[in-house]
Amino acid sequence: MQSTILHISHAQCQKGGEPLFAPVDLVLQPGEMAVVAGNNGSGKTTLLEAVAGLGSFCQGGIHFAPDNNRDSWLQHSHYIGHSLGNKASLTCLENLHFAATINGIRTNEQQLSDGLAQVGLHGYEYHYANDLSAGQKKRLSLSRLLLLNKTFWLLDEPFVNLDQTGCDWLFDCISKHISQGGAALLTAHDNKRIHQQADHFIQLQRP
Amino acid sequence: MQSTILHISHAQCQKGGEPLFAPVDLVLQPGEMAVVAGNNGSGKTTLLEAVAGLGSFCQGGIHFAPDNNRDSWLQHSHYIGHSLGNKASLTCLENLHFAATINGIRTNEQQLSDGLAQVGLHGYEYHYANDLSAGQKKRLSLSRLLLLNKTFWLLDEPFVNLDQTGCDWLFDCISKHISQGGAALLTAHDNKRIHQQADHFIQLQRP
Amino acid sequence: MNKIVKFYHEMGSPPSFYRITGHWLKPLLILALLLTVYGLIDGLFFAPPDYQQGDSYRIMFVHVPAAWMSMFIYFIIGVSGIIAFVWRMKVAEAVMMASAPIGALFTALTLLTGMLWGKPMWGTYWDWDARMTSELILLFLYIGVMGIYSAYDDDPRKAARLAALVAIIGLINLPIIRYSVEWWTSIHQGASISIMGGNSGIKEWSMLRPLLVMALATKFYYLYSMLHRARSYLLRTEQNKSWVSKQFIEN
Amino acid sequence: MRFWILLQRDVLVAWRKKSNIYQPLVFQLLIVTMFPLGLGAGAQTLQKIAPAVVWILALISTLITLENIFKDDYEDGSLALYTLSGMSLPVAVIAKAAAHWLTTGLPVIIFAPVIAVLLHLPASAYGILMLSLLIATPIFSLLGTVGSALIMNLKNGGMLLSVLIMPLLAPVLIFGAGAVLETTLGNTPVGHITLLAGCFVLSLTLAPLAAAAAIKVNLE
Amino acid sequence: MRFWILLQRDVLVAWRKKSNIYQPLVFQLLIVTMFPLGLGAGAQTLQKIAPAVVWILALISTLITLENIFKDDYEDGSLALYTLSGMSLPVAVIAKAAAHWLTTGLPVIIFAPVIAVLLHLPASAYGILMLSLLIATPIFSLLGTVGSALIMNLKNGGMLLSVLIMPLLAPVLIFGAGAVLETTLGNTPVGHITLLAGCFVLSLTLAPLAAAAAIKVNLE
Ligand code: HEM
Ligand SMILES: Nc1ncnc2c1ncn2[C@@H]1O[C@H](COP(=O)(O)OP(=O)(O)OP(=O)(O)O)[C@@H](O)[C@H]1O
Ligand SMILES: Nc1ncnc2c1ncn2[C@@H]1O[C@H](COP(=O)(O)OP(=O)(O)OP(=O)(O)O)[C@@H](O)[C@H]1O
Ligand SMILES: [Mg+2]
Ligand SMILES: [Mg+2]
Repeated sequence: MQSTILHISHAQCQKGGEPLFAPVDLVLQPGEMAVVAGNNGSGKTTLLEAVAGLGSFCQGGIHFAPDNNRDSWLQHSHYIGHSLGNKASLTCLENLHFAATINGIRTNEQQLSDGLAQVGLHGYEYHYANDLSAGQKKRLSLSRLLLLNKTFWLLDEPFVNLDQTGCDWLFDCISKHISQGGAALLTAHDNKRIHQQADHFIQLQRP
Repeated sequence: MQSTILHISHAQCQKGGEPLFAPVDLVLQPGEMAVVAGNNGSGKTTLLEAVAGLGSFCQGGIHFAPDNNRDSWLQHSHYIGHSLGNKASLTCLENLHFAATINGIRTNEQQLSDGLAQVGLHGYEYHYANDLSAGQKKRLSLSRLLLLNKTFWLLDEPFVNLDQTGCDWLFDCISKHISQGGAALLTAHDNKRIHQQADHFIQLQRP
Repeated sequence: MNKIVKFYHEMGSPPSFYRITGHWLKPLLILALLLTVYGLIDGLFFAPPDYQQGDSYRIMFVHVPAAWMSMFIYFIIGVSGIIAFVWRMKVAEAVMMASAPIGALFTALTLLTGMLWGKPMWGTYWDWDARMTSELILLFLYIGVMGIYSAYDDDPRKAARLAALVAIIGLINLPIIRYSVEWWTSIHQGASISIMGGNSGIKEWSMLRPLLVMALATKFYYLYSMLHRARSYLLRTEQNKSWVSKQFIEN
Repeated sequence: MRFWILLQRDVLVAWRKKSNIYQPLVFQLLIVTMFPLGLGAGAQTLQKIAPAVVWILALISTLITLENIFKDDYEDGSLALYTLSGMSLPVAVIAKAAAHWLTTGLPVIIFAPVIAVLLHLPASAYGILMLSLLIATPIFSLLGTVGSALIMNLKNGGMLLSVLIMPLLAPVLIFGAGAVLETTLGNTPVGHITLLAGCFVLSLTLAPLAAAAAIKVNLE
Repeated sequence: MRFWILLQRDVLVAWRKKSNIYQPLVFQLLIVTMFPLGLGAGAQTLQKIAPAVVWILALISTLITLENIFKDDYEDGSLALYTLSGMSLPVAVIAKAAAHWLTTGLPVIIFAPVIAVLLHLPASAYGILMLSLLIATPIFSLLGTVGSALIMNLKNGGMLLSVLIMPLLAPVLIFGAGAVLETTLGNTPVGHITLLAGCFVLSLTLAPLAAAAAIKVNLE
């Protein structure tokens, strides 16, 4: 993993013409975790999407060191939002295979099966994503994180729909990623533990 | 509220031809709350949908005292599942108005606004449901509960996507409903508090 | 030269565009009205009847200027679309979206008057000749631009950018349509449409005069209506900028 | 009351996206334009095929809107709201069909003369064209609810739906286009119109029951 | 590699729902059978309109599948997967268009002779019918990606899409149906085919750029 650094400087997003939150600043380095908090509707999702590259800022913006290159940022980050990015009519294995290949990673079936087993989807390799339960769908999308080996994880409510073991696993997984020099920017209403672990804590406030 | 009683006797649901969980028994009376727990994919959603009337049992079934009449059960129950039942292109007010009227309840605009204000959607009366954040959408669907005045609440992961205040409010709201002679059957991975409060606790197990 | 550059820059910024064009509205409207009244009276009462078509040709004084405008305005939309898309100029967006309904209106008017004219001339309201068909497709292009804009009404900036994209695509496509349709009918049809054989038919000054006056009148009307719409478009999309609130305090 | 609120909601939803209402018309216009483009022929041939084309267009442009009658409601969960409200299902189906007709059938009827002019349909046939469409479009909507209910939980059911209900619609098309054709030929269309009316009565009584049954099965 | 995996995935998704592939054909078949029903006419008229009808059917049946090229991906979030993977957007667009062509255009071409027989198209025109469809269906798919990218986050964009791309398709239709028509009349179709090929080259170069621009704007 490379030493890219994410600078969010004085950034604001808007919806329907009005800024959602007071300007946000953050410098996120590999090895750090940042949590974005705020009430429902305070703009967490909007902010995360803009950082990921799926939206835009109305004020300020983001900057990636060393070179402010969008492509290299895309190569180092992975976003999992409210819509999970699974194709309903593909099997779990096929979904994961696609995600890996489109990100330029060659895998064999064994690696993919292992990836699924890690998120508790052992035995579901040939199930269609459509036939999974809510929590299993979430697990399938989270399995991408481990395989893709990106530095920056942008996770919008990753704990939602996971059961107790699932939450614990994800928590450990994120901690391990951070300790290995990864970085994460996430939101989580339902997991106070991760709020305490965060190196940076961004509370979105009314502008 | 009437003294209907829900009997679930030796019930099993299936997906893809195989029973999902060991037979379940439950007698739920007004004034009681039951929590269904289980790992991701253990069949909680499937069970709740079958109880609500959106699915079927492969073994055993449900029975409503005093008269085993589907219509009277429908009149006394309300289900909120993973898909929330909001029409994206209607405003919050219109969504709530529709839900009330289709359930045979006459309301005026003031009552509807109050209903929205109770779930923290004051000021969003004329916003389209589509333009709400994930938590706000959840709140909109929860606002139906208060207005419809049904005895049995069937809630699938109602705490998901709600912020801290939202969770507290919903917790109080359910407690109050129970203490006033209502009944609730729900699932909640993310709220251990409500597990402790439950009168009945159903742990779904492999068959 | 400096003045022109300055003017250009001023027209590019919404507040000064709003301020400057505010002075133009009234004269434009008056000119348009006067010319229309004159053109219509001249065309309907003073121009001599056509030796072939009698009086029914007088519909030409509406039809032909409207037809010219329908194409002219699409050109404007395409050009401002390019400016809006490449340089993200708000004023260009405003001009583009303000022009679209007017252009669609003129296109519809052309079609309508053409149809009304076609009945006495060819005994049918509609025939699939090259001009008519390409005019109809032009109407679709207008509807496309307006449709995509109104579909994204919750985000005007995005809507305008997408509409600009559609307008640009249409601009590239317009000559292709024109050519292909012309070529298509010229194979299988011919005689029945030679009536519309270009300006060569109108030689008399007393016939040409009202036509030119009406052409001028429609231009002025377009300018008036477009500026009017563009101004309110800017007010709407910039409503929380300070210059807009100042505008309201002044009035 | 429940009937009205459901009807009202559906019309409102369609109205919100006005494009839903005017775009079937533009779509018709488009295909009408394509015919001469593809034909490359004069008024002669056009006039001959006009009754068939007007009718097939009305059919296609309602056909492509049928899929979503129940599908949208199923996906966003609002189908559960009215099926679990204790409301009589056939009544709900009629409300849905009525809303669908108001937002697609009616515009098609109002717009039909324009299409007829473009295709050189003789003016004498306009009246009967409108009348036959007036009887037939509600049939499309009613039968459409049956098809839509059958496919509501399929991801890509649109085509399947066409296949399911086309055979049901074939008689309607034959009688309807037949009525117009007879008129253009100078014969009386009464027979065809009567048969059309019969189809209407039949579908009004049976379609809601069939659609309700389909919904019940799909929710089981 | 990225190009291939995207293409492969899309073909696989379409293949999973085989109905996606065979139902456009059934749809065509149905409308073709409706034509004689609505016409009430003999082989004479049919033969005249055959080139136009075959072509318009091919067009309509691709038209109604265009909407979902990007919409599905947008809704389930998998669009983010490939737009944020750093893959070149125009390349992604070409992959999507290729997959769309393989799953809708190709079946239509293979099926065209059946429709042609049903409509009494002279056998001499079959070859040129297939050839013209072979050049034109990729154009539909390419232009379709532009339209689909423009409307991907609209709830009911299908109709708007038809309006947007119909003007683009008109020349294709004129040249394509024209080629077939010329052949049935005994003339050479070379001119039409050349122009069609020109349209193909033009859309292959411009459409991916336009679609990529639309996606970018939509994700802003
Ligand atoms: C719906 C039917 C019609 C449509 C859509 C239509 C469309 C047009 C258009 C687009 C033009 C501008 C051409 C150009 O400047 O390049 C035009 C011009 C003209 N039209 Fe029509 N037209 C229709 C019917 C008629 C009829 C029935 C007549 C008279 C017999 C007519 C006579 C003319 C004349 C004299 C011009 C001016 C020619 C010129 O300046 O080049 N049009 N029309
Ligand atoms: N298209 C839109 N038009 C207007 N307002 C919108 C639109 N989309 C979202 N909003 C508003 O933007 C705000 C922020 O939404 P966002 O989804 O970012 O919130 P969030 O912080 O993620 O909330 P949650 O905790 O509920 O997920 C909300 O108040 C919402 O009402
Ligand atoms: N159509 C289907 N075909 C086969 N299996 C299915 C189908 N739909 C769901 N399943 C399986 O049924 C099981 C139960 O699903 P259900 O949604 O009821 O789980 P759940 O307990 O609600 O889980 P979660 O906590 O993740 O919401 C899952 O293991 C899932 O894989
Ligand atoms: Mg959110
Ligand atoms: Mg569940």
